[in-house]
Amino acid sequence: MDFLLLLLASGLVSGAAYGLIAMGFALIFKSTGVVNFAQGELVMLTAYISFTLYSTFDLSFFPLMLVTIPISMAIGLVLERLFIRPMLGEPIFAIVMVTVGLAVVLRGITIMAWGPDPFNFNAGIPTRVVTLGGVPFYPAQLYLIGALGVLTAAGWAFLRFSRMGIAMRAVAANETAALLVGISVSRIHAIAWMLSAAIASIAGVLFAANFKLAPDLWFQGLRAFPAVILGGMDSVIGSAVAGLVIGVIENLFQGYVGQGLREISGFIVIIIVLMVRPFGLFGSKDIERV
Amino acid sequence: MKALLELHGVTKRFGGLVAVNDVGLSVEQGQIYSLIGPNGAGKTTLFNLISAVFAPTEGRILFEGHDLTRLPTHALARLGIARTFQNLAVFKHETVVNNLLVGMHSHLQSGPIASAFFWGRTRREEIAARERVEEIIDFLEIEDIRDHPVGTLSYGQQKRVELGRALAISPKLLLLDEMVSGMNQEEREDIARFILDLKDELGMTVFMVEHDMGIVMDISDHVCVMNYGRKIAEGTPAEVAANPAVIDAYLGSSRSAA
Amino acid sequence: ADPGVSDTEIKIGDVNIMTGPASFIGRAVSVGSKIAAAEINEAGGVNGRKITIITEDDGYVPARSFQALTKLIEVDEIFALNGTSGTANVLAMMPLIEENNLPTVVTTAPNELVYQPVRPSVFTVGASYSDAFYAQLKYIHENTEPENAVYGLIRQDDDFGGAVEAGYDRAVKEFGVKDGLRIRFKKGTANFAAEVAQMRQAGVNVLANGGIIAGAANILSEARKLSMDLQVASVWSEDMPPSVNLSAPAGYDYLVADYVALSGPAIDAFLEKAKKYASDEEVAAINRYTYVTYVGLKALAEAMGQCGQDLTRACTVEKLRELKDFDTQGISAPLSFDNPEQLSGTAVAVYQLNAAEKTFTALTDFADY
Amino acid sequence: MLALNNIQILYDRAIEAVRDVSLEVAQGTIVALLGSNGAGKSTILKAISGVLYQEDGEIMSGSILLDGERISGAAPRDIVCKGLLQVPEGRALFATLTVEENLLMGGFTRSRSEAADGLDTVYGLFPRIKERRTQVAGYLSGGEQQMVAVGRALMGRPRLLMLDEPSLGLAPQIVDTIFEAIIKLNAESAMTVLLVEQNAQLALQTASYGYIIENGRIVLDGPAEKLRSNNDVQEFYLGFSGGERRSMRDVKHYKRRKRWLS
Amino acid sequence: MRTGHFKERTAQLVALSDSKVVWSFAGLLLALVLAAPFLIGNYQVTLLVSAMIAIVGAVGLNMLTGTTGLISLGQAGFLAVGAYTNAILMMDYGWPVWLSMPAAGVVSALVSLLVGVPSLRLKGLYLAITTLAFAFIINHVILYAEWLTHGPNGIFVSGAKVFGVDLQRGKALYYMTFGITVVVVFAALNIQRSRVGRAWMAIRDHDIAARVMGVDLLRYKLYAFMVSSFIVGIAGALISLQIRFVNIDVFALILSIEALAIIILGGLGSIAGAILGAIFLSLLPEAIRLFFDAFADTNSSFYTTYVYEIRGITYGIVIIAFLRLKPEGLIGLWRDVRKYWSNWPLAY
Ligand SMILES: Nc1ncnc2c1ncn2[C@@H]1O[C@H](COP(=O)(O)OP(=O)(O)OP(=O)(O)O)[C@@H](O)[C@H]1O
Ligand SMILES: Nc1ncnc2c1ncn2[C@@H]1O[C@H](COP(=O)(O)OP(=O)(O)OP(=O)(O)O)[C@@H](O)[C@H]1O
Ligand SMILES: CC(C)C[C@H](N)C(=O)O
Ligand SMILES: [Mg+2]
Ligand SMILES: [Mg+2]
Repeated sequence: MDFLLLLLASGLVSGAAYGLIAMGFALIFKSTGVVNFAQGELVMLTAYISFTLYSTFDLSFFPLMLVTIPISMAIGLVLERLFIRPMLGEPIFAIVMVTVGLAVVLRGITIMAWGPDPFNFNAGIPTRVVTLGGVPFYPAQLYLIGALGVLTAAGWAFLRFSRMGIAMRAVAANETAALLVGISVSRIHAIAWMLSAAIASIAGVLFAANFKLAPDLWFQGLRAFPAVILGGMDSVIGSAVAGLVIGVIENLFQGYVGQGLREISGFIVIIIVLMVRPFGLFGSKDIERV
Repeated sequence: MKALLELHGVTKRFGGLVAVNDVGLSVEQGQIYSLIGPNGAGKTTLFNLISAVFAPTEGRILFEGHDLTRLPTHALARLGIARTFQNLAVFKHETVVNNLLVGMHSHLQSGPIASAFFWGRTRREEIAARERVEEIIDFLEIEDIRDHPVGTLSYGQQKRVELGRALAISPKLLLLDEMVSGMNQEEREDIARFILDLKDELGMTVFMVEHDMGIVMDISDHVCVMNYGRKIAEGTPAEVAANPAVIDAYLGSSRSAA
Repeated sequence: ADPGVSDTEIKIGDVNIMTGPASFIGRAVSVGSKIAAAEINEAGGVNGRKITIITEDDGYVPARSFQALTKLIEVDEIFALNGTSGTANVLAMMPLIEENNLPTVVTTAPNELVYQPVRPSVFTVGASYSDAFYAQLKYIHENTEPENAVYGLIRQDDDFGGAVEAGYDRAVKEFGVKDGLRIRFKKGTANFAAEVAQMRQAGVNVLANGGIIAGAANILSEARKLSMDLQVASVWSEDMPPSVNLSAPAGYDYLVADYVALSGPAIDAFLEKAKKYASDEEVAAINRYTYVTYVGLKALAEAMGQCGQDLTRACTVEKLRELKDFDTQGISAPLSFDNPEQLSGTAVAVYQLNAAEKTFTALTDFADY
Repeated sequence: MLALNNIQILYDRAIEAVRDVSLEVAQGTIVALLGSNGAGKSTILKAISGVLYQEDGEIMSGSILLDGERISGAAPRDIVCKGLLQVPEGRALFATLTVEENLLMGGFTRSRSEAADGLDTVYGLFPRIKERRTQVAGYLSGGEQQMVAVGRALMGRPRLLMLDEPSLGLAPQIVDTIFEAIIKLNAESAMTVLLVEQNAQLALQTASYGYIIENGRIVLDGPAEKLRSNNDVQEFYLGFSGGERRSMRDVKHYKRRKRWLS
Repeated sequence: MRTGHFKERTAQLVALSDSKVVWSFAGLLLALVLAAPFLIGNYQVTLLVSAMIAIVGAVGLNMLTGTTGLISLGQAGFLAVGAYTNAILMMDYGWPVWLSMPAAGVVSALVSLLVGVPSLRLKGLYLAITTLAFAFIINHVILYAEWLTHGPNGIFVSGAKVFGVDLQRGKALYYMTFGITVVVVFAALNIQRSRVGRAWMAIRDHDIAARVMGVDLLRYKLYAFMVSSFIVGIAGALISLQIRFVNIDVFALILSIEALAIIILGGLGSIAGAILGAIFLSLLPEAIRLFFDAFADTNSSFYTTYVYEIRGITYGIVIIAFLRLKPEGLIGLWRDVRKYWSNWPLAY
């Protein structure tokens, strides 16, 4: 198997992980204007919950997700109700800060509930190596790429065509105006959090299946943040594509240049892209009409 | 009279849309010059070109003989060009006083280090600036809201702050974009009086975009009409009001007399 | 007398990682201190004085380690320090330790940076990471080296990784083997696909795996995906049960070196004792760091005991420096601090994992390298 | 239909914007609310729509009734569902959405087919924005935005429409169009209208009843004709002196004191 | 309202405060802080030093993020640059501390241009990401440029002496930090009330309008980066002096988020807010510890197992609860208190 192909393939895998996590971020940002600093923690928490479900009921992947996703959505809803909704109408920075506090709490709770020891969690996905076009993959890696593809398509269609999707963008654009046309802003927020939690759980489970389940999983949230920005803060598709781009670039850099330049390479590419396109690859320009 | 501001063949495209199309005009020193035209005619865009917020796609803009098209936006304040914005562009978290003081920016000198010490010249110039700002506040009769964050003021109050901020530049040319929209008759009359005072007492040149035909017809020396990016007519208020093309495109028959 | 000593009590401080992902170390450490203290106190204490352990969390952040030790010294008035957090954390506490001549037994960061230059009151239990790697590579070189051996190193880009590389460097130079590739990665990296592909590209078949816990496991799992045939050497964090659970599925019977016993009568006896003094939850947290810390506190108590009634820091430091062949009942090789580096327990054994059974067998006895 | 009883409104629990205001809008009528800058007009409309909390405003006392039902304190969405819509001051469009998406959102509480009908009506009313329908709303000219804002509210099929300065920034012709549309909707579908407007001339021609508010209090109210003939109204809101429209060139540099005697 | 307070000269209008009460309170506070080391224990003094360093850092960040509206996730990077510059100059080049500290600020300011220049066109979170990238890159440079930074090994910092007084310990450290804090705070207040500060606020609130008013956007954004990083660099130098050891782990990324937390919790854009926020967040863990020591049942096994995590969670909960009560931050609380006093006994 070709070295380059191998790097590309593994780049897509790590990129898909970035992309999935970033999509969850972007969804909340797009509809509420809030950067959710607890997104990584949400990914971690839902993955742990799925792990418990898995070890209790011994499910295979799809049934497992069938249970995990609704539970995750419920968690998203509860978090929104408990922490975000009371802040409705407050300055956006205050809400962002609440998510920072929330992150601290979720991290603590995860360690209290599951302990600091990492776990092996294959999420009911077979572990036999399969070969595609001469490149070996673990099935979980293919699931990761597949999930990104499916969610990207679904997310795009939802935001573009469904009324709820447009309403989400409307809320982000102007909250007061949204209220005035009868959009229930709190409901939109709740939906955003639920969907984002659902995506987070898919991202979390698949990440854990590929890279183990440990209480430092939350840090992947911060790692995926660049993808959100590179894609363009308000573009859900953008984060998916950007995730892949960053993943591939990082792996190529590591493969051919090496010396710990993995992260740095991603960031350097982002800075260069932003110098040319200050609103990311797919983001829309801020509208400034005077 | 000599021309203070001259536009030659100015054009601005946004993608496929030609917002301003080959416009030429000349505003003379000490004039009250009005620009009218239907919504979307390109009036605000023209202002944006004159104040160097956008660069024109084609054409030249001359102010006292300087070519403005190559200057950065911030250089214009020093040349003496000030403007207000149609859709309010105030510094909303700051007080009225601070908003006006920002208008004084190009008249002050202190850099970061001098500011940090706030001694000597910095202190003196700050005091002088503050005195000037208090005068403007008096002039616009906004004493009572002096220390309010501008974002909490009503629409009309914010418009006044914008006017005050533009005046703080002590401009030679003042561009007013729909200054009186959102004001009632009494307030419009106040503004009309301000504008006349600025012209008569300070010799300021005022270039305004308005939809309020009352004020346009009453106080302008010269009126220019745009439609679909092009200039379609100009002349004295009376000439323009009688022009059939203008009545058709803009005024509507019921108002031609107003 | 010095701070921290009363007629009935000696206060011993412990700054540790009690929160966050690395808290499995801190928890294990604090159980070790607790068991040792309970055992000593039950046997009448140190010349009649009971030992009290005061633990502070630093969350693995050096700035907080400094704050925590300040508090232990100024508010709690501890007499000595046992356990301690990661390398950078100990270093951040070092100025305070030296200034107070605080007798300190470092048990969780046996890093050259800690014992060199020598700080008079600091005593380190353990072989260095560097020696541990050297021991394993030497074992491989002498016993199981594949034909056309190409050595490769993958390590974190921090102080710990630096120590690992030192051992690797010494080994490849000394054996004159082919040094295929050295790779550094950032702490917290999860995906090692590119790195492992590079290893493969370089033809590496003896891998010094400087990843820890999930990282190490992910490296092995990638290697298995590429069907690489590898001899693997790893750090002692890889002999703890959670690490083994993560790594074993990749099927590599990797080596670890450790300066404590992993099984056998000494460990059985220790676990028996643990059940007596610690709660179930605490017993569950036990791992090799527990053993080391236990041993460390016993050694400290021994030195304090030798000072008799007039217990001072100076005396304790003096006695620690003289400590020789202190018996640890088989948990580690006997401890001696009477060397220039004040470093003990340098004798390591090499173990091999049976990935299918998840058990270790000792390949060598404790030996110095 | 709509009644405000002794409303007092505070911002930040400190700034009193509206004091003791009562007003009534009868079913099927057009009522105008006039007043100078900062008088509290927009504040009242925001209070009615239930969005004051967004700006830290609060109704301290009094009540707002719609069809006899108390709506002060209700969620904005429920108020909209009752058929009460507002064209807010300063347009407040969804800047990143296209013109058509903006309009569709106006029909958010309506069924899809109603929304589609609404689109036709609005485009019929304002052909100018039909040309721009796939354009992002934020880039429209000020007047175009105002058309979208009015159109968006109409999409919700209001029973009671509140307009906060609809003529703001519109060319005279368009102002006429909008006011004709309002009158038509009022006449044909009995849409009730509460109109805040600076163009008093137009407002008092359109409305049947008017309120004048200054410094947060209602200072004068009455049928539109009666207001039109009030001296103070003529002087300060209509720009007449002695029955003649006066030119702004001749505005005196001193001002007559308002007395508000009627 | 406080009445009877008419200004006679414009000079009074531009003064920091013209109220005798405010100045007397400030004086009293100053005296109290000056006397503190003689009234409280060494550990508490250490905490106060940390709090003051946090104040310096927060005031610096506030200029960039609060005043100019340029969100920065690079605080950890700038602190690291300041700390390392100070450490390297003192230990490897033998500079005296009174030279190495300002140099730390200057180097930080210069390095900030590396982020500032490529970010000039960026806004909001797009800028945040380049600053985050900067923090990552600094981290990388520190680890890999071993010839300069000693790589992962870190640097011990000692021997900061002026006239034979060791500035790194006890009261000397306290008073030096205090002096620097006071200077920084006053400089920040002065900048805020003059031309440069107003230009920054104008950029934050409406950059096009700011340009039309004559503000050179690029220049003032770079000023903001440089002045802010200068101050943050000094804070970094102070950290290196207090801990006496610098290492990359001292400047973990999470520090950037904590720094943002300080200024948001304090009240974005306000210097007093930054000060209050810094004090609040740096003393909160200690307050929580004292609370648990006093009230928790230390014998329950649940408590003994989870005490540390529980403290961490409490920290998060206090932040959330506080924001819920006072979304405008501590400065909002402060204004409420003032309003209450000046309006008392009337409600409004
Ligand atoms: N930045 C921009 N990008 C794209 N299109 C623009 C932009 N600015 C203006 N336009 C378009 O250019 C045309 C002219 O707009 P402009 O704002 O100049 O009109 P106007 O004459 O000021 O109208 P109004 O009287 O309604 O304010 C409009 O159709 C508008 O949609
Ligand atoms: N968000 C706010 N916070 C504090 N005060 C406010 C706020 N909004 C409005 N105010 C104050 O309330 C008063 C009434 O404002 P409002 O916007 O209702 O006036 P308006 O009658 O609509 O004026 P305009 O004709 O200028 O739009 C003003 O004095 C204003 O300063
Ligand atoms: C996690 C451990 C293997 C790292 C070690 N305790 C150190 O910091 O030196
Ligand atoms: Mg316009
Ligand atoms: Mg209003």
